[in-house]
Formats: sequence, structure tokens, C-alpha cells
Amino acid sequence: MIGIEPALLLSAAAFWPLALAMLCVLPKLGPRMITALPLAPLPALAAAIYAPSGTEFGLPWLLLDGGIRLDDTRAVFLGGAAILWTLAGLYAARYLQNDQRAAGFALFWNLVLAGNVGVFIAADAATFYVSFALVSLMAYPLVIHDRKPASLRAGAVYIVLAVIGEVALFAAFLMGSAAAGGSILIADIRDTLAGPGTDPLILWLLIAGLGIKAGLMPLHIWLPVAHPAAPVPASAVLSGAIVKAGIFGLLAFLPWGTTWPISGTTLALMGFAGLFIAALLGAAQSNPKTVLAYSTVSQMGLIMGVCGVALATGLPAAALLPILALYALHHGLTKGALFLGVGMASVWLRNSRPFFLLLMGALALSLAGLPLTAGALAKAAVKGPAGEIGAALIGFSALTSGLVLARLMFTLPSATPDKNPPPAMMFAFLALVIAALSAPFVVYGQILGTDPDPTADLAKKIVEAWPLGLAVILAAAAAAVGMQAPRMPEGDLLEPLRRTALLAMAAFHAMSDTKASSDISTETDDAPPALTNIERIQAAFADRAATAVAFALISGGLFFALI
Amino acid sequence: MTAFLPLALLTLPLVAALISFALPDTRAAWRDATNIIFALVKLVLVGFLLLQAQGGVDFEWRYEFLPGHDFVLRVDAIALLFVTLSTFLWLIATIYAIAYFERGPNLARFFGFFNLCVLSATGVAISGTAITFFSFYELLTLATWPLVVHKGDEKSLTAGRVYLTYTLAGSAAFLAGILWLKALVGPLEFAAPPDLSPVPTLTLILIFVLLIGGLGVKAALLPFHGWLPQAMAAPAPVSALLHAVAVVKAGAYGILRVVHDIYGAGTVADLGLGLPLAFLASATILYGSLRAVMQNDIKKRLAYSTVSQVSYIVLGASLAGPIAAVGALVHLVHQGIMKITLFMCAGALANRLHIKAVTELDGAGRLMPVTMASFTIGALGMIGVPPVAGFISKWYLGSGGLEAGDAWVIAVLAGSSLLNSAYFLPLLYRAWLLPPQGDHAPVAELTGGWNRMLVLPAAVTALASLGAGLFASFPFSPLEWVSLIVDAGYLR
Amino acid sequence: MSPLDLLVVAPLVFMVLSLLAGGWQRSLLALAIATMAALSVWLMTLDPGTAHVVGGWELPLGVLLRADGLAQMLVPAVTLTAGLTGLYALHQFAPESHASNAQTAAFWPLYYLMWSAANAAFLTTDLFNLYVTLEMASIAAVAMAAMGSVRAALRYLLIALLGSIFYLLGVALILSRYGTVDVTLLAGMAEADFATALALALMTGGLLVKAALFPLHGWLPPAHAAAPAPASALLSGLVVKIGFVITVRLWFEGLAAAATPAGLHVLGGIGALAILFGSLQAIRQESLKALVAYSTVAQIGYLFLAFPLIAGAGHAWAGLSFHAVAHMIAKAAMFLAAGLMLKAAAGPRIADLAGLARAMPLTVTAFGLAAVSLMGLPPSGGFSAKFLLVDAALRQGQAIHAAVMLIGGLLAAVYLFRPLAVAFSGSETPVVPPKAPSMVAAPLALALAALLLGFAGGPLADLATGGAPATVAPEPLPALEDTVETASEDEQ
Amino acid sequence: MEALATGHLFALTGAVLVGLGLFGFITLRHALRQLLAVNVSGAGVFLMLGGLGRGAATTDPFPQALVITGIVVAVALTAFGAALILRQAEEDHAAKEDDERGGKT
Amino acid sequence: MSLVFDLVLCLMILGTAAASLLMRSALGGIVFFIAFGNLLGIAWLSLGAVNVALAEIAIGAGVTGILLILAHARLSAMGDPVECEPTSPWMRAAVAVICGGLIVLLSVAVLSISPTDRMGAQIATLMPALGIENPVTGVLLAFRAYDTLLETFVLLGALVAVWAIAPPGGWPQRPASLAIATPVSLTVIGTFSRVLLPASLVMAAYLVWTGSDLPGGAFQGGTVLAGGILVAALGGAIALPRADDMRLRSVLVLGPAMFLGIGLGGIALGRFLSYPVGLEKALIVAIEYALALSIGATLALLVAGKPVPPAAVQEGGD
Repeated sequence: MIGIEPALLLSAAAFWPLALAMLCVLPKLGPRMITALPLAPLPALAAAIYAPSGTEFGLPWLLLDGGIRLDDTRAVFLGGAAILWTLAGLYAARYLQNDQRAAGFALFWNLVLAGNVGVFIAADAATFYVSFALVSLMAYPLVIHDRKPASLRAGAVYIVLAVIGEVALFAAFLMGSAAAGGSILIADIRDTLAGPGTDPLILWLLIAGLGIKAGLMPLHIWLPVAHPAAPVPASAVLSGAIVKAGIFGLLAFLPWGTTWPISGTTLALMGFAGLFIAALLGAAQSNPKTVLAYSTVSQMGLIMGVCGVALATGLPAAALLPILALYALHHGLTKGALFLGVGMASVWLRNSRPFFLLLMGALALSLAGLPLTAGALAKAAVKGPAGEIGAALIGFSALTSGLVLARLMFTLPSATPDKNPPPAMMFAFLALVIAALSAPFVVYGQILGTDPDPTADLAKKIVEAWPLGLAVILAAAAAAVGMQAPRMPEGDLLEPLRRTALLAMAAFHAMSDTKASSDISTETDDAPPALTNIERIQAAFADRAATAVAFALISGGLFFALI
Repeated sequence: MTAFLPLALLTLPLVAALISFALPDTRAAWRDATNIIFALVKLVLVGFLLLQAQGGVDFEWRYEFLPGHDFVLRVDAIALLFVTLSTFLWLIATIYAIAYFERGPNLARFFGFFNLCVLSATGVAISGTAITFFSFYELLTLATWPLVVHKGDEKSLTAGRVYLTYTLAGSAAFLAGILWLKALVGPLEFAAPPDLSPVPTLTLILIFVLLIGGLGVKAALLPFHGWLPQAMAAPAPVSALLHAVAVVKAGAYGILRVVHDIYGAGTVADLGLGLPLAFLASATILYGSLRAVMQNDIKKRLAYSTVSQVSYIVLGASLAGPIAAVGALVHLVHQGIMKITLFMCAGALANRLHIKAVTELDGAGRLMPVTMASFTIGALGMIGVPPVAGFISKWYLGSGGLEAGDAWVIAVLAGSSLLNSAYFLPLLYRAWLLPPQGDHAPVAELTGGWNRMLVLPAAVTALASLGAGLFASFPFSPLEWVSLIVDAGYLR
Repeated sequence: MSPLDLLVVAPLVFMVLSLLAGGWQRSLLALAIATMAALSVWLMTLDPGTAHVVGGWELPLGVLLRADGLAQMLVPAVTLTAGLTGLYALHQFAPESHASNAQTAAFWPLYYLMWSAANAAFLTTDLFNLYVTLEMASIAAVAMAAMGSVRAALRYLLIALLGSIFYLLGVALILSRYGTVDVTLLAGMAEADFATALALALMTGGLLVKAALFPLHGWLPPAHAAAPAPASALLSGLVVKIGFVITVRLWFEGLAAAATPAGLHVLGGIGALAILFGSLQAIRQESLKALVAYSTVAQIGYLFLAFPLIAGAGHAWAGLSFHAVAHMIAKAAMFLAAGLMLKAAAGPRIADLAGLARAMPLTVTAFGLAAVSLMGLPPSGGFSAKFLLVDAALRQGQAIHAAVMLIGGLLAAVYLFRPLAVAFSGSETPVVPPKAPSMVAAPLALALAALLLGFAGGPLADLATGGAPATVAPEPLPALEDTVETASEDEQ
Repeated sequence: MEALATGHLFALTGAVLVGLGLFGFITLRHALRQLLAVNVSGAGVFLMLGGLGRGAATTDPFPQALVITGIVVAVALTAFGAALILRQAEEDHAAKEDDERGGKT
Repeated sequence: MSLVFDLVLCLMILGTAAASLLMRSALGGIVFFIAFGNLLGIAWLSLGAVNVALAEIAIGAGVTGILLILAHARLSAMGDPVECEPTSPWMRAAVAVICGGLIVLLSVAVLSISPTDRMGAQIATLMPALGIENPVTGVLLAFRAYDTLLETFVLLGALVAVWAIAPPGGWPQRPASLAIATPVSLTVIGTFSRVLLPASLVMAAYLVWTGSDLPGGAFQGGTVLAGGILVAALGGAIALPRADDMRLRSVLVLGPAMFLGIGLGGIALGRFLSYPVGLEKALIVAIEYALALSIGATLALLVAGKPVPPAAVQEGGD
């Protein structure tokens, strides 16, 4: 990559997908652009790998005089996302090759990608906000891609919460920027928030706005319905990369280094609650993609729980960000691979199914934190900033994670075609599995500064992995006795909420209808009632004698006025 | 020579109007050509003025039209902002209108008044004194009335009556206000606020109420907004130009002028008037949005949306401080291009697919994809979705509110954004995601002269609103221009 | 040689010629218009206050003719109005027209007689001579009214006779008291004694009948509404102004010494009532011409409402003169346009005008432009006039006067837009009989003139104040503190 | 002195005539008689002019001339008034006859 | 003695005036009005205003009286009894209060002014320049010639106005006949009228001629002429001309036109309506003759009324 300016590379990361998106609009070229999807994240990947930390590039004409930059944390997020997008793109290129809405898919895929990349490299709040909006809103068409009623319903929930999140974020940024004396640089805003006298409202708006995207309990309700609704590759990026936009936002904006006992604790509680509850809810699902989506909520709950602890204890950024970045990378790739795997399950050749299940099991176990896996590496790292209680909780969460992933294994479809899956899909899946299982090891040193040592204290780790073992045993036992998992509706709270909303809307419409009709009656004023006396009035004035009398009176009046 | 450039700005539409009136319908092609050519020429002239104004050159033409009362046309930076907007949109709307009506009846009249409307809007923009402003403001009322009643049916006539009732009453209040104030402090030039110190506070407040009340009618401030939804009876190009540029903007622009040029933002704040006005604007924003949610007629929904959106400008004007002023001014432009996009699209849908109600919108995206794409961009902009221009306005308005210490503004903006979503997103949903109801064939939007002229203007403005947001920091972008104005010490 | 007497004599010559030359009305009119136009221009170039006695017989015996600012404005306006109305009448009262032959033959001598009477009344300062000119005008006016309705004309004649008698009664008292009937001499002699006050009251009463000020207006609407259009135009435009101008000459020049503020306020109050009453009645009319006639009743109110404002700060005098001129021209335009519209319409009612905006756009435009001036909307002579008057009222702290004028403008909008709205309504274009170009051009030209007056406000106001009597406030703006005080007192 | 008294006497008579004429104008409800009443008032005005112009030996010729002018103007208008009254009566008459004719058929 | 006479005269004037207004019968009122006019003439004589007295009797009483009687007769012929609806006593009382108040005010004003001959002296100094003796004529035709000029146009205008209301088919015919068509009276009046017309011409000429020095003048002369014409027409001796008769038109405009022409001629000498030195009297007399002719014709036609359709000419005499 010698000879390419890093800054240009960085900007290409965002603009290249946008350029591709424009091509998708062209009537002839559009449907074919689906095959170009794997090309879209390549500049981002290159930037994550080659551009040095601290690369900055101003975009003075764009938005509010914004800019982009790259540092280590950002590079991890960017790189992980780029890998996932590339491989998912490859998968999608084949998966949706003959789809009738391929052009649209490609268009929004590229747009979301651009937004996702933009979120990770935005140097200022405006660029971040724009990118975030791109991610949030343009993902909607991906969610409802198949136009099935369920998808549309899921999309509706998604878009409503996304808009609310946008608005909360908008308010937070405005207030943050105002507090920072009008500067919109993320660094300035964060430093200001870390200073004294910050309104906790800003914090909560940030948490709410970003938390929605990241599936923070109880704002997560859209996630378990939306992610599964999308086509497989879209689900992969949604769960793998796009939720990370929210996480990244939290990492980028929250005021690390100062203690926020109440806010921090609350966030921690919500996060850890999500970690467990979502996993349990996920274990009660029957659709593998839904199970995975709940797992995502659970995993993101873990990250946000750690964030909460860090906020409550005033942990400095340097001690937190790299670790969480690593965990995010691990989760993103693994979850992406799992989603692709769900897609592969129905096309995998019958005779090599065990190999497939092996791969899936490895991914699941890695995610649950089986010692020696990449997941264990990330989980071990994350226990550091999580504090004692947090670490304990994380350790115990392996049980719930294990259960939900076990549930996944049981729900995987088992259609058995007799021809090989398309090589592109195959390649994408396998590559992603490899990346998921190896990437944390590869970048560990670069991120945390120390070499990974997965074998250290192995025995202790194994002992500490008892919840996972328990989970496996429980799952096996359940399978053995043929016990059915309890059934929970997708999106848990969503259905009651939906019913309430429907009722409210019906009431509202009834109200607005009456309003509208009364409106009409008030705004079209009737002609004033005809005055029957007009003629008489006119006649009175027209009468000569009356005029003469009036004349005399007026003259008299004038005379007396003059005297 | 330079003193007459402002006059030239007015003369061009006047001549276009006269030619339009004069040419019979059999010469429609000539009329169309005239309109487009004049709009182009004016655009060039405005471009020249922009370059000059950037160098700090102001053009002024002054004429004592009555003893002690000067008629002043001044092309300064803030005027150019509005002039540029109206000129650009004039061209767009003209092209659109030509295609919209094709070769319908009574078009000589329509285009004549259309041009007069533009003349008035330009005049409002470049007025240098309160009384000059009033003259053009009234002319605007008069020039738009024939457009509102253009169709001549009962609905249009009612709308015209309501329109006049509201606006003329408002004008009278405004006139009373400026004359009263003028009687107390002398001529009211839009240059530096006059010394108001000798005037009793109560009088000042009363006059302010008269002025704002008068202008608030056109700006559709609560509770004077009632005419606007009714005026929807007018043909689409009229709604487009009326709502985007001409009438409501004149009111909002006038409020800006009153607050910043006649009273001065400081005085307004000292008198304790800024906050009530801001509250009123906020109430209008929320009320308009709420009402918009309830409408089934697309144009009415857009109209209530306008009620809401224009009050953003008022809100920005009422908050003391340069950032809010930037927000107000920039929203003047942004709302203009976004709303004209929406109305042109709505008109195109009604014209080609006979879609008038929200419930009929199903599948419109498949039948007229380009139009609906433009509509979508406009709608997203209205919601404040970045990077469409509306986001920039809201950003500055919110920052301005915080700068002024009025954090509740954020809540208003947030609430309004949510409501905007509530009334725009279902439209997009129906248009893009639901199957078409009738048996309409897709419209060949880009083939055939009329179709193209009907569809492309909206696409252009949609792209413009996208560009205005995306390239907000580009020199000559609305935001940059506004910042130039504010940096130059204006509106402080 | 002077235009002062020629302006009176020339129309009389044409009257004689018209009685002798049966079928040559066309060339006669052309000659008359050319002559009168030249003389009017000449008049305007004279220094304000230029005067001479007729025949060289000195005052107090002789008759003084004088060109003051008011006359220099009104006489050219008369030339314009009468000339263009004549062009219109040329077709209505052509030998081949449908009008009865008697009217065709009689119209032209009466027309010239009225023209002469108007000029004579505006130019002379002699109270007895004014009596004769009043009667010249009455004869011509009643005869023209009789062409429409004999009953209305008879009513008009008797009331006018009574008014004349009482005017003459006042003249008799003045002559006996002071030994002169010349206004300029009286200005130096008059005292505020019993006889003078009674004379002023009686003369004013008589003149108010002629000027049709409410509640002495009863004769006007039926007469003006029934007369043929050109006659109505002259009646409403010229004739009522004669009574008004004489009143002005009495109150502000000749007998200014006796004109107490209380008296001025009584007139102002009646004027205010006239505005409100006339407007409300106009709103309720079903027939177009009756509406326009009642509009005259209302507009006359403005002229008298201004009386208490003349002596104070501001430019009420200029406003007054302006209003007289603007109303003359605009009302004539409106009557002529209404005449054409009614010829094409199915009936005399406003509701019968449907669709005329399409069938006769130029005529409806003329009506609309005239309406703009009458409503006092900018840019127009009516606006300038009302503006100056409202301005003066506010500067003198007369908020009620200002409010009445503004409300009057609104009410005018209410009643004048009604026929316009109907003209714009409907979807069918009625077939209208072809009209001579000059018939269409006359109201349009008049309406445009009324509009253009608004642009010539400065020079015309200078002209009006140039020869204004000494009682009219000289214009240096009073010190700021003073006005503020008055205003604040008014507030409290 | 006597001249003074004579002058005042006729002037006062004129004043009363004016009042009488006005009274007649208001109370008489027929145009022809109102026309007559106006003439009475007018005569009163003329008489006032003459009376107040009565000098010791002569009467001022100036008001005399004005009165003559006034009389001629008055007769002109009266004649026109009478013509109008007749014309209106003809119209009413014709309308009535039309009505009757219409009623018969 | 004279004062007593004047007092009685005034009371009679007031009485006849009151009678003319208060009588129920319209015709009676008109008759009293004519008497009132004649008494007024005497009053003017008593005031030493012979010119006015002549004018009042000839025009104020004479012509106006004929006009009113003729109108009454024609109204009666159409079935209009010229009756007034009675007004309520309360109304009459109220109006009486108003009019009484007016009278009181006027009286106070009148008494506050002392009667004098204000301009006689000034006029007397100017009269020699005119070469005529009658100061009233001087005022009418020189000092206030402008008033008089306009006044002649009022008269002419009134005639045109009467023409304007000619009924359909009446234009440009003759006025309704004045002839009283009873066979007996026809001969008497007919003969009388044939004599009277030339006599009135002569008398008019005389009145005008003396008018320059003695009481008299164009208006009085013109009225006499009109009377002659009317009587002649009444007797059927002459037929009144058609309205479009160019000879008639010429006569009608002769006076005003000559007045105008001489006035405009004055412009050549400097001023409108200024007479060249030395020619004053000649021009004034010329104007007066022309005026008298025109006034005579105009007044006669005014009395006769509007042109009517030929068929109605005969009916009019009923």
C-alpha cells in the first residue's frame, strides 16, 4: 500500500461504498451490483490494517466542517466490521444473486456499510450522527427485504425505535456540543463531559440513543424480531457489525475517567440484566436466527454492563477501550459466522453435516467462553475492568450463554440437499469461521500490548468454566429426555406493547376523526344570515325628508361644536 | 448602475408577468419559453450579486415615495439569501408548473400572477425599510389570491376568502404596528435598530404584539394558521411556491426582520418578549405536527407540516444569539427546498396517478419511483434525518437554544422530529412497501417531455436539499452563507 | 393668458359645439381630451398659489381663480378621469348604440358641463361662484343619474337643492358679515363669532349633502348604482369631490378661524361612522353597482375622518389630497369595469358574474387593480393616502382614527373581493359580446393610473402641500419627546 | 336707523322663510310640494341677502346681482325637477297600466 | 310709515308662504306661492332693488308658477292627485322645533350683522369705465361676468337635462303641446297670443336696452320673451320646435356662445372676460341681447318640458 496516502485511504473507506451505492440506482447496472458487494468494504479493511493510528483527515466542506480519524480502538472496530462485511458480502452476492430486489438490497447494503464505517471513523459528532443515521435508517430496508408481514411488523418496530434513538442522540449531541463551547469534535465533547458540572441528562440521552442500537435491555425489543427478519447475510452484519455502532458510540462518547456512581451502576444493572434475561429468553425460542439475536442482546448486555461498572468506578479509557474493542471484535466475527452458519445449515451437504455441526459448536463454545478459545481470551480480558462482581457475573453467564447456544444447535434446520453449497457461500462461511476463531489471537497483542497466553492458569480457567459445563450437561440431558424448551414469543415484551399501542392508536384515530370533522365545521364559516332590515335601513336613509332632518341635526351639531 | 440592480431584480419578473398576461393561450409555447428564460436571467443576475455581496458590496436603491418615507431596496447578504432561494425555486417551479398544467385553460393569468408572486417575494426580501416590506408583503397577498382561487370551484373560493380574511387582517395589524412605532421613533430602516429607549415599555410590547401578530398570520403561527391548510385548494405548483417560498416565508422573514432589525434581539430579550414568542413558536411546531398526523389528505398533511416547520424559523428568531439566528436563516432556505420538493411530488402524484389521500398512496413508489425517491429525501429532511438539510437547521436551532440557555428547545425539536416521523414515515411505508391498489401502470417518468418536466424539478430540489446538508460547509452553501451574514455582525 | 380660466371655459366651448355638431362626438372628444390634457400639464407647471382675478376686476368684487396644490392635483385627475370615461362613453353613447337617442344626444353636453363644473369648483376661491359651479355639477349629475333611474335622480335633485339652499344661506351670512365671499380675503378677516359659526355650520351641512357623507348619503347609492357606467364613474369620481373640496376650503382656509377642534372632531367622527356604515352596507349588497356605490359612501368617510388630523403632526393634508385623487380615479375605473362586467353578465347581481375573469380578463383586472387602491393596499394611490393619514393619526396619538381607517381597509377588502371571487369562480367561460378596445382600455388605464399614483407619492405630496393653506401643519417633525409624550398619554 | 330696521326686518323675514321652507320640505311628502318648499327657502335666502345689503339710501348692487343669478339658477333646477317629477309619474303610470293589463289577462 | 308698510308686507309674505306650504290642496299651495312671489317682488321694490323685483316677479313667481301649475295639471291628468300622506302630529311638532331652532339661530345671526351697502361705493367708482349706468348690470356682466357666464350654462344644462329624460320614442320630437284645445278659447287666446308674441319681443328688447342704464337686463328681457313664446304656444299660434332643430339649437347657444366668444376674445387683450377699453358697453349690450334671446328660448322650452312621442303631443293638452 505504499504510495497511498493513509488519509485518502480512510476517506475512501467511507466514500467507496457510497459510490457503489450510487451505481446501484442505475436501472441496468443496479441488480448486478449485488456481485460487487464484497468489494465495498475493502478500502475500510485496508485502512484498518495499513493506516497508522492517529491518521486524520478533515472534510471541511462536508456537513458541519467535519473530519475523520483513526486510532487503535477505531481500527479494531473498523477492521472487524470490514472483515465481516466483506465475507457477508461475498455470501450475499451468491445468496441473493437471483433475488428480484437485488438492486435495492445492494443499494442499502452499501449505504449501511458506508454509515457503519463512518460511525467508526467519525472525528466529529455531526459525521458520527450522519453515519449513525445512515446505519439505523438504511438498515430498515434490509430488515424488511422479503416484505413478509412479519418482516414488515419487525421493520415497523425497528424504525420507530431507531427514530427515537436518533432523536435522543441528536439532543445529546446538541447539548454536548453546547457544553463543549460549540465544538463538535468527539474528543472535545467527551473531555467536556468528563469535566465537572456535566448534566447527567446528556449521559442518559447518549445511553438511550446508543443503547437502543446496541440492544440495551429494555430497549432491545426490536432486535430479536428485526435481526432474524433480514436475509441471512444482512442478519450477520446487523448482529455482528451494526450493533457495534452503538457500542462504539458509547465507548467514544461516555466520559471515562470520572466516576458516575448512579449512572454507572444503573447502566451496569441494565447491561447485566440483559446478559442473563436475554439469554434465557433466547433459549426459549425456536427460530435459530431469533436465538442468535437474543444471544446478541445478551452479549451486548455484557459489554454495556462492563461499561456501567467502568463508569461507576471511574475507570480510565485506556484501561477499558482496547479490551472492549477486542470483545466486540470477537463477538462480531463469531456472531456473523453463526448467522451465516444458520444460512448454511439448510444447504450443507448431508454427508459432511457433522463437520458443519463441529464448526458451529466451536463457534458457539468460543462465544460462551470455552477455555483456550478466542472467546475465552476475550472474556478473560473483559473481566478485568468488570470488577469483582462483574467478573463473577460474567463467569456465571457462561451458563446462560451455553444454554442459548445449545438451543441454537438444536434449532438448526437440517434440510439436506445433495449438492454442494455454492462455493462462494461456502468460502465466506469458512473464512469467517476461521477469522472468528483466530482474530482475537492475532490482534490481541497489538491491542492490549501483551501477548495472549491462553494456556496460563489453564486449570483455574477450566474450573471456572463450570457454568459452561453445567450448561452443556443440562442441554444434553434435556435433549436426552426429549424435554421441550419453553416457548416465548419473539420479542418478549413486544406483543403486549403492540397491543397497547394498537389500542392507543385506535383511540387516537377515533379522536382525530372527530377532530377533523369538527375542524371542517369550524373552518368553513357559513354566510352570515341575511339581514332582513337592509332595505328598511337603506330606505330610511334614502328618504328625502329624513335626509333633511339629518342635515338639520348635523348642521346644528356642527354649529354647537363651533361655538 | 449598481443602484439599479435591485430594481432589475424586480423588473425581470414584472416583465415576465406582463408578457404572460399578454400572450394568448395559443402562444403557450412562447409563454413557457419567456418564463423560463426570465427565470434563468434572474438566476444569473442573482449569481452576480452573490459574488459582489460576498465582497461586502451592498446595492441600494432609494426613493422617497411619500414625504418622510423612503422606499428602499437594499440587496445585502441576508436579502440575497432569500432572493437566491426564491429565484432558484422560481425556475424550478416554473418548469414544474408548465408540465403540471400542460396546455390547460387560464394559464396566461396563472403565469402572470405567478410571476407577480415572485416579484413580491423578491421585493419582500430586498426591502430596506419596514414600509417597503409592507408594500411587497401586501402585494404578495394580492398576487397569490388569484392563484389560490385559480380553479374557481367552491372550495377554492372558500379558501381564497379565508386566506384573504386572515392575511389582510394580519397586514392591517402589521401596518398599524409599523406606523405606530414609526410615529414614535422615526423611519424604520432594516439597518440598525432605532433607539427605542424613549418609548414606554408597555407601548413597545403592544407594538411588538401587533407586528408579530400581523406577520404571524402569514407565517402561520398559532392561532393564525387556519388559512394555510385551506389554501391547499390551490393547484400544486402554487402550493409548492406558496408554502416553500413565498407567503409563509415572507411572514417568517418579516419576524426575523422585526426581531433583529427593528427591535434588536437584545431589546426583545430585555422586554421579555423573546421567550413568549419562542413558546408560541414551539407550540405551533408541536401543534402543527400533531395536526399533520391526523390528516389523510396528502397536501393537507404537508400544509400542517409547513405550519410546524415554518415556526422553526420563528423559534430561531426569537432565541437571542447568533447560533439560533443561523438556524433560523438556514432553515428558511432548507425548509424551502425540502417543502417545495414534497409539494411538487404530491402534485405529480395527484396529477399522474390521481393520488390525493394518504390511504391511496400504496405502491406509488413502484409506479413513480423517481418522484417517490425525491419525496422520500424531502420527507427525511423534514424529519431531520442527516445528511439531508433539515438536520443542519435543527442542529443550529438546538445549539442556539442551548446557547441562549433554553434547553427545553431541545425537547421541542426532539418531540417535533418524532412527530414528523410519525406523519412522514407511514407515507413512505405505504408508497414503497405496499402493493398498488388500482390498476395503474407505472408512469414513464423519464420519457416524454411533460413527464420529465414534472418529475425532474422535484428530483433537482431533492438533490439540492441533500447537497445543502451534505455539503453544508461548502462555500456558498446556505449554511456558509448564513454564517457569513452572522459573522459580518448581522443579527447579533 | 392662463390655464386657470381656460380649464373652465374650454369644456363649455365643447358643450356648445356638442350641441351644434350632432354626429361628430368622436372628433370633438379627441380634441377636448387633447386640449384639456395640455391645459392640465400647463396647470401643473404653475407655481403653487398662482392666481388671478377674472376679467381684471379686483377683489372683493371680482372672482379669483387660483392654482393651489389641491387644485393642481385634482384638476389633472379630473382630466384623466373625465377623458378616459369619455372614451368609454363614446361607445355607450354612440348614435348606433342601444342607449335611447335622447340620452345619446344629451350625454355629451352634460358631460362637458360636468367637466367644466369640476374644474371650476377646484380652481375658484369665490364662495358664490362655488355655488354656481355646485349647481352646474348638480344639473349634470342629476341628469346623468336620471338616465338610469328617474326616481333616484329625483331624490338626488331635491336633496341637492336643499343642500344648495343651505350652502347659499351660509354664503349670504358670510357676505353680509364680511362684505366679501372670497376665501383668500376671508382667511384674513374671519372671526369666530356667532354668525360665522352658524354660516360655517350651515354651509358645511349643505356641502355634506353634496359630498354624500353619512348619514346624508341616502341619495347616493340608488343614483350611482342605477346610472349608466360612465355616468356613475363621473358621479362618484368627480361630483362628490366638489362638495368635499369646498368644505376643505372653508374649514382650513376661509373660515379656519371659526373651525374649532370640537367641530373638526365632529366631522372626523361622522367620517369614521361613514367608513364603518358604508363598508358594512357594501358588504351586504347583492348588486354589483350598489356595492361600488356604497363603497363610495365609505371612502368619502376617509376624507372627513382626516379633518381633525390636518393641523397636527404628519402629512394628513397630503394624505387628504391624495385620497381625493386616488379615490376619484380608482372609483371611476371600478364603475367603468363594473359596467362592462354587468353588460356581459347574466344579471345585475354579484352572483351573476361567475366566470367573467376568464371571459374578460382585462376588465376584471381593471376592477381588481381599482379594488387594490380602494382597499388601500400597496402599491397604489389609495395606499399612499391611507398610509399618510394613518401615520398622521398615530403621530398625533389618535389611535381610534387609525384603527377605523385600518378596519375600513379590511372591510373594503371584504366587500371588494367578493365580486372578484365570483368572477374567478365557475368552470365555464361565458360568451361575452365583443367590446370596443377603448371601452376595455379606459377602466384599465384608470386603474393603472391609480396604481401608479402610489409610485409618485413624493412629488405629489410636495405638490399638495405646496399651496396648502396656512392652517395646515408645516412639516418639520415635532421633537421626538413630544410625540412620545402624546403617545404615552394616549396609552394611559 | 330706519334703513337698518328695514334691512333687518326683511332679513328676519327671510330667516323665517328659510325655516318654513325646511319645515315644508320635511313634512310634505310629495316631490312637487317639496320642490315648492325649496323655492320658498330659496326666496328666504335671497331676501336675507337683500335685507342685509340694505344701505342707508340704496341696496348694495352686489348682492342684488347675486340674487338675480340665484333666481335664474333656481328656476333652472326647478324646471328640471318638475320635468323629473312628471317623468317619474309617467313611468309609474305606465307600470300601473301594465299591471292592470297583466291582471286582466 | 314705510316701516309699518314693510312690516305688513313681511307678514303677508310669511302668511302666503305658510299657506302655500301648509294647505292641503297642492294647487292652492301653488297659487299661494305665486302670490308669495309677487309679494316678494314688492318687498324687493321696497328694498330699492328694482332689478331683483323684476326678476322675482317674472321668474320667481311667473315662470316658476307656470311651471308648477303645468306640472300639477299634467300630474292630475295622469291620475296623481298630488296629495301628501299626512305626517303624524308628533313628527310635525318635532320638525317644528327643529325649524324653529333654525329660525332662532338665523335670527340671532341676522341681528348680529348690521345691514349696509358694502360695495355700492366701490362699484360706483368702477361703473364709469363700463359706460353703463345700472350697477347691477355692471356686476352681472362685468365684475361678476364669470358667475353669469356659468349661470347661463346652468340654464342651458337644465334644458339638456330635461331632454335627457325624454321618454322612449320622444327624441328628438317636440314638447307636449300646451294648446288649450277648447274651440271658444282657442279663438280668443289664439288671437291674443298672435299679438302677444311680437309684443313680448319688443318689450324684451326694451328691457334689455334699458337694462344697461336702468333696471332691467337680459334675464328680465329673456323672461318676457319666454312668456310671449309660451302664451303663443298655449294659444296654438306657434308650434314648439323639435329638439334637434338646428335653428333652435343655434338660438339656444347663441347667448352663451357669444358670451364665451367675447370672453375668449378678451384673452387676446390679456385676460379672459376683460372688455377692450371703449367697447365695454357695446359688447355688454351685444351679450345681453344674445343672452336674452337664448334665455327666452331656453326658459320657454324648460316650461314646456321634455320632448314626447308625436302621438302624445295631442294627448298632452287634455
